[in-house]
Amino acid sequence: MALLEVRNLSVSFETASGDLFYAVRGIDISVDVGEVLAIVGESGSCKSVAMLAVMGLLPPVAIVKADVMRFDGRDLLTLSPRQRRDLSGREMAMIFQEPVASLNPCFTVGFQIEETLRKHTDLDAAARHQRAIELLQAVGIPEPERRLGSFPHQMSGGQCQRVMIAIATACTPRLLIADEPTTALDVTVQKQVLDLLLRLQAENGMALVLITHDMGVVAETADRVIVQYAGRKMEDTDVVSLFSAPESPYTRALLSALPENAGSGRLPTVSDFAPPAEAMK
Amino acid sequence: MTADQTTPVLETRGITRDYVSGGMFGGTRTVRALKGIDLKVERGKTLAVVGESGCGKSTLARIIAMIDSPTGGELLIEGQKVEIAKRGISPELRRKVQIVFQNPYGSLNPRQKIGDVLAEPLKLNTNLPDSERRDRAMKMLLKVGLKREHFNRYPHMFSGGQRQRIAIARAIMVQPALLVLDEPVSALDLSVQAQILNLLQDLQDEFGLTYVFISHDLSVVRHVADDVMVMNFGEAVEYRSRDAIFAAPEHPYTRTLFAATPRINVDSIRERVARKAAARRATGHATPEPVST
Amino acid sequence: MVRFILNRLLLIVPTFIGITLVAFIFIRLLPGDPVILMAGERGVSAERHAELMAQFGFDQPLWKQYVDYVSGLLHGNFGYSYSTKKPVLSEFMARFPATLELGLCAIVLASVLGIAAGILAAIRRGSWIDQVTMGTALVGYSMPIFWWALLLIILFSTKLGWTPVSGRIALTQFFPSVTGFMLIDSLLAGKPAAFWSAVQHLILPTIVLATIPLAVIARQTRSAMLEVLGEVYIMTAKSKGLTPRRVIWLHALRNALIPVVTTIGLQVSVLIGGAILTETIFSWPGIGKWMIDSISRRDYQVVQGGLLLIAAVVMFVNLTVDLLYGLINPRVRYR
Amino acid sequence: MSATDDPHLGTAEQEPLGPPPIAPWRESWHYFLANRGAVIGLVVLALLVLTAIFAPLLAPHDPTMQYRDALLVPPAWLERGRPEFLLGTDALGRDILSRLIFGARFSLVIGLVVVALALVSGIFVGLIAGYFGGWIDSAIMRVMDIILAFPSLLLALVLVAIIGPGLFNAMLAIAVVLQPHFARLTRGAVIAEKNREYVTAARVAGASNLRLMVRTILPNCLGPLIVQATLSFSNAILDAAALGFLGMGAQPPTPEWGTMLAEAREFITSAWWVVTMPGIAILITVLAVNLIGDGLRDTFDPKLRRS
Repeated sequence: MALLEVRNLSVSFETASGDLFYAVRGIDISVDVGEVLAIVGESGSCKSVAMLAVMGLLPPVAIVKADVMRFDGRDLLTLSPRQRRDLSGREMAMIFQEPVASLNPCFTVGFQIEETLRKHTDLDAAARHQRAIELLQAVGIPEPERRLGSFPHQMSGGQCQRVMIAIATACTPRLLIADEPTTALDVTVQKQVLDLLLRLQAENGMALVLITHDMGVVAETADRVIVQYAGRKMEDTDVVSLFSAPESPYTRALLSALPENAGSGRLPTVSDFAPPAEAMK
Repeated sequence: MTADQTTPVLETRGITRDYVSGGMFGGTRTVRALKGIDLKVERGKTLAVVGESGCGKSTLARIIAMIDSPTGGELLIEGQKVEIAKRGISPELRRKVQIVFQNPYGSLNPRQKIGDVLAEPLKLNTNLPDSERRDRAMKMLLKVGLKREHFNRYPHMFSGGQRQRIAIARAIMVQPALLVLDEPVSALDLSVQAQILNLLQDLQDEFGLTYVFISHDLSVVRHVADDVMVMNFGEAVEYRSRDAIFAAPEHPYTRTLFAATPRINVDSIRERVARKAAARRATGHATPEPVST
Repeated sequence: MVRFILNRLLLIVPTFIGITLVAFIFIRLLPGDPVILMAGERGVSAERHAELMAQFGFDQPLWKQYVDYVSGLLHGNFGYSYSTKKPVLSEFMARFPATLELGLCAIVLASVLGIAAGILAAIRRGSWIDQVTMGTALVGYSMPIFWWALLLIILFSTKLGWTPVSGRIALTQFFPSVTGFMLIDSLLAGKPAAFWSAVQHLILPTIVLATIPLAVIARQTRSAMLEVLGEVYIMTAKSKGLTPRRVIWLHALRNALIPVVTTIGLQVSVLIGGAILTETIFSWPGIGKWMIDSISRRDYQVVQGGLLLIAAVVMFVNLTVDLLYGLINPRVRYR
Repeated sequence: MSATDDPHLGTAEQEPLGPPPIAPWRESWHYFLANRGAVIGLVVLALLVLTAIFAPLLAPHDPTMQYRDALLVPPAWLERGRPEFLLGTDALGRDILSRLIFGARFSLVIGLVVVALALVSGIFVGLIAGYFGGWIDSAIMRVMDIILAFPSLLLALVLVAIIGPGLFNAMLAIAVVLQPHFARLTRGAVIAEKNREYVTAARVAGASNLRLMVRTILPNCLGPLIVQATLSFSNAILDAAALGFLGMGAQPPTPEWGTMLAEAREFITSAWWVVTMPGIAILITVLAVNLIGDGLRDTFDPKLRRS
């Protein structure tokens, strides 16, 4: 049985004119234990909306509908808010695109890590502190003991993302959702962060959902890939067939637009396939 | 000015740039953002400058575009020495180098219609009558792939890719010799990125433009560049032809950079997936239990 | 942090010089020369005029007069009142506690109620609570407080007879002045009746004076909260599974308070302006009434000295708020 | 490739969670009209403007005419009220309604003149400070700090004490006091804008300093300035009324609302309407302007608009 199973998910927002705008429409997603799933899409594809719905982080105005939304056998749609809160942070966790903005500027890194532990574990203060040090060590932050007292603005973007990973993995969740975790980072730092995520994923056997726009990141990390376009699923396949034999025309167009696939000639563009991607509103 | 074919369009000799921070209390601190950059770009060629954030590539771009002045060293445009500090810049010199920025949302004046965005450089640099300026602006608009009806619209009505087309059109309105492209496709989606790269290539072929292309993305650099300069901490650690540098990167930093860049290669993906499967079998659990602490 | 404090202190120097210049120039801008102003209606003979000009140093070159003026200030000489002949500084000190007591009550009321209302409106955004709170705040913000004071007097003093119309305390109450605060002194003297009288006298002026700051603080708190609630770190906090209460009252409020503190600091200047009106209407024996009386009495030495002292108080408060801002904002504290 | 036919492939540019684009004037106007409070404020203000313009036609009586047989007549709907004096009369037998109608002229002119003075000088000073920076900026901003160190009403009072009481002097004094707010706001906006890439692009295209300041940067700073202008408009009305109330603004028998209140103070126990009516007029006017100001702020501030 899949760890996370979502069937026929639609998320819509009421627009100013009273119509519904569908951010995602009729999406099925399943994630297995120990799997790395990448959700790929360009801007406007609403690729993170489904996972935000799973985490219950969409704004209250969002209208979420699904036939099934199950995590580890529990029906997320019928859980009380309290039960949802018990799950998130402990069994499923999420990290975001802007590492510095993801951390509260007013609290120390240590406080923010230990807060999760206090919420979800029975550890006492000393044990929490000890665990926080271990976590910072595990995500590769030097001098963890000293760093616990630091504020987010005193750290680099890469370090902040490591801290976020430490917070997210504090209770060894079974599902980690990473929303463009390396987009704001330099390539060398990106590699370190991705390696870290994959290592933790393998060590803890957790499922990892990686939301990204970067085909390179997909190629280096994913087991399975969902391609999303304008709120719809275009393709759901394993990573090898995605790159060797893409089925959907959109995926094919996307891959052919990669500069590395074109040598020095002209690049085929997606507009050859889709309605003008830059159509006027 | 004699800008014959043999004079490089752009040449810098030992360009340095210092930033002084602090003051009042705690003393001043000088940071050298550029540590002596030498480069030379021939007409019609593209030099790509690669590096990570803070390596000084944008500082270099601004100096070449004569927005900031260097602390030391020489900047020559078509063989002519640029001395902002001493003599200021003549309009003629200013016209020769134009720049396109990374952020398509910040580079157009929100209160200016597209037609005016394009006509403004002509108004500032030529004595053409109004109608002629509008004519040329319209022609340029069409050339970069936009439509007649876009002429009187405001920037917010355009997508990122369209804005970048407009920014490029504005830059080449005054027929510059050199175009500095500061991460021109980094903010764009893959599909739009391809369109813009194609456009830049077409324009280069048509007008014989010379490009300095600043980027952090090696796959894009590989696609566009003739020569590549890799920068790290304000230094040019490697500066060679594209083919040479991609065939055999010499400097350790270049190698680190190359190694960190994700590769899309079906064989290596297969290998990775197989490795993972093997590792799982080895540890003996196909569906591992969560490690509890 | 040390550098931050030093920077702030250094910025004060030019401002302070500027303020003394303003005060210095003020008297010289008045029509007629200072001696004639001092003499007022009575007039003065030519010799006496010259004598006085020399005595006060008005015949010196301007820069010399300014230097003398500033050195006088530094020695605590803020001039003498024309009408009472007492030093301006001691008159100021005698009245300052009254204004301070009123101002403190008002700012505390405004901050507590304003922050609470702002938070409530922000977390119930769009609901009737939000609309009523913000509607009320807008009315308060638009209120001509001198009229508001009159209305309250009509209602509570004349019609209902609940509160006294003027003064700080009933004339029948006597106790030694220790701190200058009636609320504290009456308790120190062990006179609950006097304390009650002081409270009754304080209520209306406090409400009047707090009205505009209350509205401003409520509006600022709401918008700061709304902005903070949209930040990514709030998402992080929610994704940790924290309760909404903890997310709002700890994670959001801690950040939203940073701009609110600045706003509260800025209200001090507004408060002193309001004190002029409030004290006039309620015959509150504080700085505001003193200034108004002096202006209408043309007691310009008092106006000059008072202007300077009030500006100094405002600057001192602003400095305190700046430092407090640095203290509660880690991005300033640990750079 | 046949996906073009897929009816569900919308445009890739829709981003419901992203920030909306910066609104141009027309779009702002639509957004403004969607704000109920702002529209109410606008309607009230329009009525007030009409009232001020057509005061001689609307007012039932001459505002300075003293009816000796009708001192302190209560409003018409009360006992002893007289239908010809709808809102009653004051202690000198003048019709309160007529005085209020003429008073609208003063309040609106005060608001306009003060804002015009403060806005123009503030923009000028702030533009120079923000654009050139360095010591020019420091010097200008220190001067603004000095003005701001004095409570505004006190400074206005003292200024009036120097130049003499009266409506015009009061307006000048209030303009001086409000001006630093415009200067600071302009400076901040200019500093934020001047390093934006479109400004650099214009400079690279050859625009002069003056052109950059006035044509390129300034139009993009106008949003917050317009909001500040409306808020200052209401502040000016309040301050002028306060000065009038303290006897330092318009002088009797001018039917300025604050001055009317000052004259009415002694009748606080005997004739409440003399006190109440001018205050209501001030409150309504200020409230209307502030409603407009809030609407404009929501319109121009995309951060608050995101919901």
